[in-house]
Amino acid sequence: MHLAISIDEAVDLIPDGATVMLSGFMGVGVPDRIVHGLAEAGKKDLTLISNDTARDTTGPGPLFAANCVRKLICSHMGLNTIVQAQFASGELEVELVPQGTLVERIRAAGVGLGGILTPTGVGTKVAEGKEIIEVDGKSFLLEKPLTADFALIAARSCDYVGNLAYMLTATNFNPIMALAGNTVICEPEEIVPVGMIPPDLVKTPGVLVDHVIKTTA
Amino acid sequence: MHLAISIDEAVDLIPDGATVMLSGFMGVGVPDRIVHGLAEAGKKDLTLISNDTARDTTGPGPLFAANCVRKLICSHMGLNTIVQAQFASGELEVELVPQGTLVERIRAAGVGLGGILTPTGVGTKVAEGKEIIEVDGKSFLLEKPLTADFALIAARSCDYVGNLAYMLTATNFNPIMALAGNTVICEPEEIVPVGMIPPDLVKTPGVLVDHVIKTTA
Amino acid sequence: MDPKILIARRVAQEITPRSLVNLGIGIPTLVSDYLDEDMGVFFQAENGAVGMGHRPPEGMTDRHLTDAGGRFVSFVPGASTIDSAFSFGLIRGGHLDLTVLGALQVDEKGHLANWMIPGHYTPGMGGAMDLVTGAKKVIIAMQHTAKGEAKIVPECTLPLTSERRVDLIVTELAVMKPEDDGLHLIERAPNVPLEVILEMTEAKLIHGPDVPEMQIGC
Amino acid sequence: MDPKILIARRVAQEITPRSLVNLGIGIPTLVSDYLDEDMGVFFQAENGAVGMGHRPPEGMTDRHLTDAGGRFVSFVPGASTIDSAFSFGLIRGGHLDLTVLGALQVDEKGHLANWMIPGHYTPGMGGAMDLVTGAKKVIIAMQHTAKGEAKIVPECTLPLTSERRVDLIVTELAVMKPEDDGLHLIERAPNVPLEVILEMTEAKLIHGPDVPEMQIGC
Repeated sequence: MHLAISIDEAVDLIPDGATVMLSGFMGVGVPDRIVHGLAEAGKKDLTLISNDTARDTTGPGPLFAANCVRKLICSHMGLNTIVQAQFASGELEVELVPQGTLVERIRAAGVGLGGILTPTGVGTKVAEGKEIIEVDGKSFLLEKPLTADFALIAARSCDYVGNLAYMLTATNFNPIMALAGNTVICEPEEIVPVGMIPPDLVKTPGVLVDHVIKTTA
Repeated sequence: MHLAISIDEAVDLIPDGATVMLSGFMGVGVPDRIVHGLAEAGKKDLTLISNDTARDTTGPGPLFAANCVRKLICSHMGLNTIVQAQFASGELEVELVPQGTLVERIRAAGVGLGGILTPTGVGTKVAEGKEIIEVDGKSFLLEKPLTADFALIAARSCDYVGNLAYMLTATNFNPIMALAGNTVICEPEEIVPVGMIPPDLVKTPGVLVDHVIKTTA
Repeated sequence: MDPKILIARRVAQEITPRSLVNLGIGIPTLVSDYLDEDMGVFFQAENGAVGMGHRPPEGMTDRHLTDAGGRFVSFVPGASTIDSAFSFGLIRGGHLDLTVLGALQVDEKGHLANWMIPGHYTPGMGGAMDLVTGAKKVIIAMQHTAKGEAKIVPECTLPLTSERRVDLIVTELAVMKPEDDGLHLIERAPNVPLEVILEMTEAKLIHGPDVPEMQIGC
Repeated sequence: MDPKILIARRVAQEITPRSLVNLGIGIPTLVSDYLDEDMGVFFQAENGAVGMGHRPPEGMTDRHLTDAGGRFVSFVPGASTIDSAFSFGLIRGGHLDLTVLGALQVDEKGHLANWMIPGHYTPGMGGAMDLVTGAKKVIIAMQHTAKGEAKIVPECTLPLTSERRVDLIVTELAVMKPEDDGLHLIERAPNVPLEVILEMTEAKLIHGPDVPEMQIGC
């Protein structure tokens, strides 16, 4: 069982310099309130793991506008002009990871595997400096697990056990990041009584969730 | 869209000597009608990939009683006396795989990974003859993907697109095997019109399913 | 006919009934406009949508249902949503029947470069490397040249997207198919002479004396 | 007190509120009978059940809801079902707080052998190797000896289940904890003299002059 916490309490849990996974895809399925909270609190030197950087004011955008992020691990940062400028000036370090590799590296960390063996990136710049493993005559890149101090995720529904249900394409990275953060903080759209989410609708069992954020300030 | 086929038509698709994944866990979530169909048709020399062998008359049991299986890949065969006798006499070849490794090898085949790097089995008999991969100073077993000519799965609900929804612990290996069979045949408890399973309840998108079996003979 | 529409119509002919298809941004997106809805094609997006339909009208959008560009979409009957790991499981695992993508360069070996220009800002490969590596069939849909520069070259000078050979290249001038022995010119666009295609293409094109015209029945 | 119940009661003391726990077959299964339901412990099974409750009465069973042995169970409020890959993701990924398992042998290093006796029929390791390798905490709950044979030995002679050191061994005679320097005897069962424990144990046990008694307040 969880006593839901406020945005401020959640923000206080996250120190400067933390590695933070932030779910979402082009601003959809992002825990927006905690993003704004971190930006307003002026967090510094975060390492951010996120599929993309959405746009200047959406998704992880406010974190860049407030200069919270020192290093970014993502698959795409194309449409955020602040990210582009910070990268150009050298103040933002960026590691680009193919999207399928990114999500599978996060899953590997979450499910206790030593890494993944993927055909994606073999023979490209992505393979530089990485180990190639041959399996039955085929070459695969060994890509390492990707974990984080915090996973910040968004859900449609949550109960006080921390069980989560997602909605449509707002699902995306959420259930995977919920496996991989050392501390998992969820910002749900609604909190319902325990037992109200049918067992087969739960996509993330509450045992994975450390903190649930109140739906009201 | 799929025109549902009969049990006999499904059974006819599977030749002697085929490698067959059969879902289920101790007889729960097993496509029982097709199991009986294969047994009655007297299929020969199947390689069966199944978590366990349940009991003599449940789950995959009838396949052993009818001498359909030449090789078995499973994590547990403890409670089936026919399997025990066939293994003792040497007519059944058995490969034992730790359960978490079994399901993850099946998933790896289904999602196009070259294998898995698991800590399970390192330093045990399971590691014999297998490659050890070091990642950041930790040792992992390289376990190879496991695919099959056919995946035979059971679902609670199915529509004519082939979308599948499962119920409670009858879920188990079903959604994973649905990714990994070259031909996927589903035996649902009910077939509903297209659009009746909400998109977030679909655990196996119909694009993975090749054949749906009628709920009536 | 508008060159982009010509390309989209020709690519649409390659799509088979009931297949799972991923369309990249730009010209590839147009392809869905030229398909018969009765074909039962399911459009997939990297973000986990399986079965996208048209953009819904204003007032019927929902912020939980978007394509990989974050644009509102609708779902066709029988659609489903999956998480990102599952989505790339479909892509990498060979369950995606077709992806249609744009290109910066394609070469005689069928190698594709579409994610990076060294020295320029690189927004990121997104899902492109997984799509090209994993899809059952990869079709490149692009303009034949870019500002007069050849895009179909002997060997890509830009960083590759994958080692995998693409299956077909469709431009407003021609349809080309990379094979073991090189790049075959298999169709000309309507009324485009062979010489024009050869002049606009730096790669060596293998062709017979008569290259048939695309049949796009406008 | 029945030795099995003694063991189960002692193991129950190790379980923390709101933790995720997997109980093996045999004595471990009894542990749940000695827990306060208000603790909010969630019982997990390999087949994908998270939040199992008691066996339901006849007439209220459902064939879609079973434990890892295929026996009917119920669900507590807040329970959920996951697929087998997710279930072992929880186990291997360190999300399972505790597993309680039986043993054939445990040794001074805390190594466990519980799946195979060479020359005998081996039913299979099932989920045991993943559980022992992945769970945050592993407790062995077993009778101290088997038909007079020592089960706590200097070094396992049977094939190991994992290289991982188990965290605690609870028998009807004693509680032992493997550490870097060897196997520590930390508690005696009520009224069991130290000498009896030492005599029944082939492994070397490290202990002080006074070994405290289990506090199980019957």
